[in-house]
Amino acid sequence: MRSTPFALALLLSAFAGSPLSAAAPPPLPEEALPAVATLPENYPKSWVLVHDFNFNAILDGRVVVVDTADTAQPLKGIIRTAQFGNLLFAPDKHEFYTAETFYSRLTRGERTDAITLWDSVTLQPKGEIVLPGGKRQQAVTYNGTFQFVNGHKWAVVANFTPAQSVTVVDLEGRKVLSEIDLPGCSHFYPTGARGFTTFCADGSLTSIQLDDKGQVASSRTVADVQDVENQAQFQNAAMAGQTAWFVTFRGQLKGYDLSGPVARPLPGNLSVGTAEGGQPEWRPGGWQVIAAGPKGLLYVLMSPYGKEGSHKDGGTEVWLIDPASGKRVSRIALQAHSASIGVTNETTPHLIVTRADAGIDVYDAVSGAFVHSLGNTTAFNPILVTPVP
Amino acid sequence: MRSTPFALALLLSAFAGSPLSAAAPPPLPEEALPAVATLPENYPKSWVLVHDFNFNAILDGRVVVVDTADTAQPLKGIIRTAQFGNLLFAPDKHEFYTAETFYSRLTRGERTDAITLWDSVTLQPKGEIVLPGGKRQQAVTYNGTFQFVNGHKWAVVANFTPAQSVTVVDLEGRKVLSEIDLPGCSHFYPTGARGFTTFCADGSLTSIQLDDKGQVASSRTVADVQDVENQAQFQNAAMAGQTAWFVTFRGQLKGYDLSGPVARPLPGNLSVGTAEGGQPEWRPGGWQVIAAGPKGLLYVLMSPYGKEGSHKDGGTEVWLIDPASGKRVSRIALQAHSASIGVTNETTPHLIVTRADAGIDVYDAVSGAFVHSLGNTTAFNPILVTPVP
Amino acid sequence: MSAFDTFAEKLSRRLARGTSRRSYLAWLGMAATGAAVFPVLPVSRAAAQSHGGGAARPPITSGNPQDPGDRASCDYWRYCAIDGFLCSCCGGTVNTCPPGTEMSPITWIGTCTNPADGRAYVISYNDCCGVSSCGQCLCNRNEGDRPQVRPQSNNDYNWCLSTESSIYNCSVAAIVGVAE
Amino acid sequence: MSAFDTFAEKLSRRLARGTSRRSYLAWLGMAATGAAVFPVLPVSRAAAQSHGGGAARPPITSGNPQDPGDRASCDYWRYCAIDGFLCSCCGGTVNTCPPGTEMSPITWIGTCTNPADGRAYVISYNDCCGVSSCGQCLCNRNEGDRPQVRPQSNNDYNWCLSTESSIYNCSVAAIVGVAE
Repeated sequence: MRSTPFALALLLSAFAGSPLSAAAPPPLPEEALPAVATLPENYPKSWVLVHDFNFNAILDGRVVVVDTADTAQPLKGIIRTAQFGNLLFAPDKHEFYTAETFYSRLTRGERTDAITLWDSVTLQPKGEIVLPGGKRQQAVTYNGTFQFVNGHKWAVVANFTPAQSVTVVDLEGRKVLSEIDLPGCSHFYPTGARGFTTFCADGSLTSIQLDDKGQVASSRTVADVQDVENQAQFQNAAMAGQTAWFVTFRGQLKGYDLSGPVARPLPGNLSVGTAEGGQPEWRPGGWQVIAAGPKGLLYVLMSPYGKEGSHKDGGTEVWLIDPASGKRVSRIALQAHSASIGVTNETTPHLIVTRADAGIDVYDAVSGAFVHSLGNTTAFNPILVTPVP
Repeated sequence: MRSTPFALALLLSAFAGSPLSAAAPPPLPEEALPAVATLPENYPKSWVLVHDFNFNAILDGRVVVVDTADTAQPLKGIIRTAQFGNLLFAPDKHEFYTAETFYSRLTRGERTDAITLWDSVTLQPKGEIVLPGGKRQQAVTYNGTFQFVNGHKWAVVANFTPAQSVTVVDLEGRKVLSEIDLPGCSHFYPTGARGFTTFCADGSLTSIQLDDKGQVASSRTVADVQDVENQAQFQNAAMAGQTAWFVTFRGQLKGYDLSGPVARPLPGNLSVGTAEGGQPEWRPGGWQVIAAGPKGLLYVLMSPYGKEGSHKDGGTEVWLIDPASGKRVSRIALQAHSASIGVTNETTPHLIVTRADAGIDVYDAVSGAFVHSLGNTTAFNPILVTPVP
Repeated sequence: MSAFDTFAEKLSRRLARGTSRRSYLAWLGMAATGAAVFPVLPVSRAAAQSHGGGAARPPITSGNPQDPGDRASCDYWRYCAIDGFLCSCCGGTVNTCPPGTEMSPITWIGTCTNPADGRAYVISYNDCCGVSSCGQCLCNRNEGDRPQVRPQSNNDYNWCLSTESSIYNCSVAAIVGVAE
Repeated sequence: MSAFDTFAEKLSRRLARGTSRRSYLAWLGMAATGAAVFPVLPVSRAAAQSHGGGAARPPITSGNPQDPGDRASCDYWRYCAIDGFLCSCCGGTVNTCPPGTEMSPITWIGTCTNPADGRAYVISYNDCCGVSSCGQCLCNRNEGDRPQVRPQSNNDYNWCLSTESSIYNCSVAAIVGVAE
């Protein structure tokens, strides 16, 4: 028995010196073809969806499925989101939905706007709903321009020609239900049983509930929820249950309870607080600058170079605020200048940060400790991070 | 009169200190909108067409029009060449032609192969010829897969399914004329009055002349013009008048007179020669490794790391060979590891070199002196350089 | 806002295709065209790197001391609220689209201070459309930029809208007046 | 060539969709499918850089000492004649296409020497199709590559051919036998 290691060593050495000698092992086996990978029915909670804006070929945008725990093979799959496209994920139905725009000759010719349904296990398309009118809003990727309503049964798609409206789509029935004019209002957040809230240019919000045909059943406006000129809300919200949290350009935190038919602004004067060292001051900065984390904490990406016009310049720290106590509980110094953040729903949650140089870094969301970097291995321009629910 | 400079200085200083004072100059004028640039009817001979393969979005390939003399604004325009597309330029007709492939849903759906006609002054499309069968050859960009025949009146497009054939297109009549099966043969070079030559897998070439309907009028095979296994020709040819020059993997130079109905291999045993310092030996290396320059000289991109499999690895020198004397007349040491070359038709011709890092460098084609670099200002993956005729 | 309105109207007349302007919301929501506004693309200027490969680009200047700066640089004064590829690097100029594109008839407008004469100029950031991403000189600055809830103050929209194709190529920065 | 022919035939049988093979030229020119061959993409490995942004990728290994090396590295032994994005970096593996793609049924075949057992293996470089460029781990090596005049020995073709879509995503490198 003791001789086994020696025999093995002899075999390996014979092998290296004279590989095709009688002592050589059998050749590596033939591998089965064709073979195409699939993804798990239920994605692990270390996975996130990263929207790749792909600046250098915007018409070829994509969302990449990323395992933030796997530094060797973080990229798990690619989902097309063409020409300023958007994506939604319904894990309960194992489906993705993309809202996209196509031209018959890539850059010219006939325009088609459509929602494509994708199987989340195979990433193969399984259906399409054509959107009429060639009016789908195209913009740098926000999460408020394509949203679920009515659970995961329906969706709303923003239109902008620049006339503003919303198209209501029945994802299960694979048909367009209605188009609702919303002059002066933009971005949508699921609200109540079958509705959404949208924010308007005059500083108000409007909550709309739909009937079972997708028509407006009720519409209610709440005035003066934001000061767009001086304290505008970043439009990418952090969802904590049915509460939407926004941070403003100068660091106020604004919560809206969306569980009822009408959005209810939460009382209180929350803010991210201030700090020394600003040049001239600390402000939120980046693209997706707020995320909801464990224990109700809010994470905000902050820049020390805050001033008028700095709001998309990225940040260097993430500040954690407990909206229950109104206190800032910690500050996380980032490894690099960063643009967007998200927090995973793992048992040990992680803060996922997209860097200005397009790398992706992973931190312990509680301690703030740097865990590892995925480097630039998944996306050309990672602009939104959506953790698996 | 002597006081004028002082007055000017006073004015400027008043200006800086109190810009809106009475002494301030009138404001900058309003600028006319809309405004779209056009290109000259006849492109200057410092201009080249650079094919940008765009690896990171191959479906969004393009050709960029580049002024190699303009380091500030070298990029003059972009012409779409989608999905392994190809481009031809007819300066006499002020037209470009692109052979492309499109899908109705960017990456999926219905496939359309088409030739698009573009105005070379406006870069606007002016017509389209749909190619039947969805069989257009897709490959890394070569100049032999889409070629003129019959002057600039017709073109041939390579097909590969992998069945090999060629589609003959009447560019002026905007219609497909014929499809000719060419099993075992690939790439086309205009030959005689209305024909082309193609090279075949058994080492032969075939020259075909077409009748006025685009059908085969004559076909003639010349056997054993190349040893594909041991001395294969790089397939991107250098055209010197109606002579096509090829260099082989190990540095032979092979000329073919294409002025008559059948290609005539030129006699002689030309080569690029040898040199010290090879590891193990100097060989041609890169993508477009040969170009025709002034006084009948041939320019060949050379690598000191030549061996089996090195032929696409790029090179570090350009060697100039005079096929008339059979002598190598000089060696140009390049600034950087480079992939493709071209020589302009300027009065003072320039050698244009695309670098492995995607920059573009300009040299004096006669002296070999480095002139300037355009940097990485025009293309993501510059793969072919076509100087304006 | 009054300077904006004045110039929005002037621009509207210059580019006019009709459409009366009833109220703020109606204009925002329903104008088929108008003095509306904006180009494309976000995030930090740190991301606007070139890909390596050789020499720096020499400056592109106006030759007029009253309009100083390098038009290929994101720091040029007119770009204070731009978002996208600079047309000066793409075959166009600071106020001309590249060949092969179509200029968007309606745009986002910024107000930028010219360091040479100290004036605040109204700058129209028209998108050039119908050719894919230029890929050169990406620049994003946001002085006066506000979220999409106020469209005319937001540069994240793709304003290739009333054009034949909505494919985005690059953005110009044209002087359309002085903010009074 | 004899080893190639043997394995081309084996592969042909495994992936078979019919089509008899009459002569060399007929096969090259007319096979609707067959043991044909090749992926995509040229030029030097020096161009296959990443875009910066953080840590190096840790190696992806087989765990089998007889199949050594990093499958995310262009230097891995099986990649001796590959041309394209490595599927190991794209959601697939060394011999599996990423989710959402379709594997090309016919491929370019290379012969690569395994440094662990010294054997020359026949490697099938199947393209994965229907999703746009992966953009990760670009790799081009050309041992045994010949110009397109000999299709079965050329890796510049896009062999997304008998697939529903010809859009190229990445390439695998699967062992299909030992060169005898």
